Amino acid sequence: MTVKVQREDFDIGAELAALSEGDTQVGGVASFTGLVRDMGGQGSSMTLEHYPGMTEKQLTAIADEAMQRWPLARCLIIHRYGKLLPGDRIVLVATASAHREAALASCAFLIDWLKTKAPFWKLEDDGSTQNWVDAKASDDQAAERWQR
Amino acid sequence: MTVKVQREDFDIGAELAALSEGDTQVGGVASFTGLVRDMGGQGSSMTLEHYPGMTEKQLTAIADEAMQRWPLARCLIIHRYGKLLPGDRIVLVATASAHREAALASCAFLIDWLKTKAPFWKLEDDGSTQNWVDAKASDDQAAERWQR
Amino acid sequence: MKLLYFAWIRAKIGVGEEQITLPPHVATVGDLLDWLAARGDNYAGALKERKVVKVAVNQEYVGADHPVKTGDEVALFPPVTGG
Amino acid sequence: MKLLYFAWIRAKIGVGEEQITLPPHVATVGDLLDWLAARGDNYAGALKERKVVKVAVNQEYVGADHPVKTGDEVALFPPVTGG
Repeated sequence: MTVKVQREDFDIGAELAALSEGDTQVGGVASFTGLVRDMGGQGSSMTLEHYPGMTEKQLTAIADEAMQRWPLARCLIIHRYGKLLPGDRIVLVATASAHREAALASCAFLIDWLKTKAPFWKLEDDGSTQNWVDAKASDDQAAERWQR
Repeated sequence: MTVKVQREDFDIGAELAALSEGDTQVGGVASFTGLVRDMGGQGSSMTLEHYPGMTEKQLTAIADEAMQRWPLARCLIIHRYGKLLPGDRIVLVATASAHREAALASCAFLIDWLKTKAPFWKLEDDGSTQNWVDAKASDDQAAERWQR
Repeated sequence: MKLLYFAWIRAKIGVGEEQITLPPHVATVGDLLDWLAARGDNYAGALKERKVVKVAVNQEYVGADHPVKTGDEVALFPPVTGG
Repeated sequence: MKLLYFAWIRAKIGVGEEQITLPPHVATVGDLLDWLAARGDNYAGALKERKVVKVAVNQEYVGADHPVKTGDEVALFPPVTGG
């Protein structure tokens, strides 16, 4: 289980390869990469603020939960903070399992829970005005389906 | 939409980067990579046979179906054939969309449909005996949930 | 007509591909399987469990009632196990 | 007690972090929010919509009834929007 909170970009190919490296019982690796969408204006950007310390704790708790719910060999969350530009990677979640169902379901779980539990906040800048992104009701609903 | 049937390995990092390259409306990329699991014996391997021509047609039809069912920016299927060793990559499916739900659901759909519709057959060799892998009832069930 | 066999159906029949002259009474996929099964023990063995034999005509999945004609490419194979 | 503010709550209050001496009558998170809101227009504005203010005590999410004490790290922030 690996959790990284960092300003720098990451290498998806290397990260996904590491997730099955040396474990030939892994039959499938699922991943989700979140990217900054263009807000429309010239010179638009997104700045991610976070709560150092609590962020790592929450992401670790979310990854722990996934490891308990599904038979996973490994589990990875990388989340960036700081100023990002359209097309930049924000987050990578990935899971490795003997079975594809476990890998796919836990990957969806990780991103859904992360969106409602990890202390990150997005400040959008469309090139002229800045705007704190509102939490989405659809994200709460997506996370709710994992409640039990 | 890209479909590749090839003997060679592929570069996941480069393939996933290409899926959102130049399209800043993409907010998420989901992927699933299938790997050869160890069959237990010394020198075990898996050989994938396929039906050249029909394979490409079926994979293209499956990718088309995904593009019609979900609002996807791009969609990728790479499937290898020939002799593979434990830990080797077999298949990569990946989808890019403005929204994570569409990317995640369509990625699961692609691998489920591919498993029941694409003309590939696996011959397992545990180092001493060869065995054609049986189709799984669980794969048929997984594919059935996408029927409509 | 071009016939293609894959996986253990190929292994049991002993060849991967052959050209046949379609007999006049063979009009459907079902007729073709019956005719093939009578060609020898290797064919009979490969096609014994008829419900696990999948058929593609010109690279499209079809059922037993599907017509076959000279010039078609017909493939016989077990349930697929890719992915 | 160490107080931390994030996102638009930080922007409205005007600082990201401050040390306070906990008044004796402030026993819970709810008490703390009431006391903070009375400290000035910037605090009142930031904490106006009480139901969107999330609170973590020592980096764990808590509700309004949760106790607070000297030495705690208390963070106030809007609903999270990562991922």
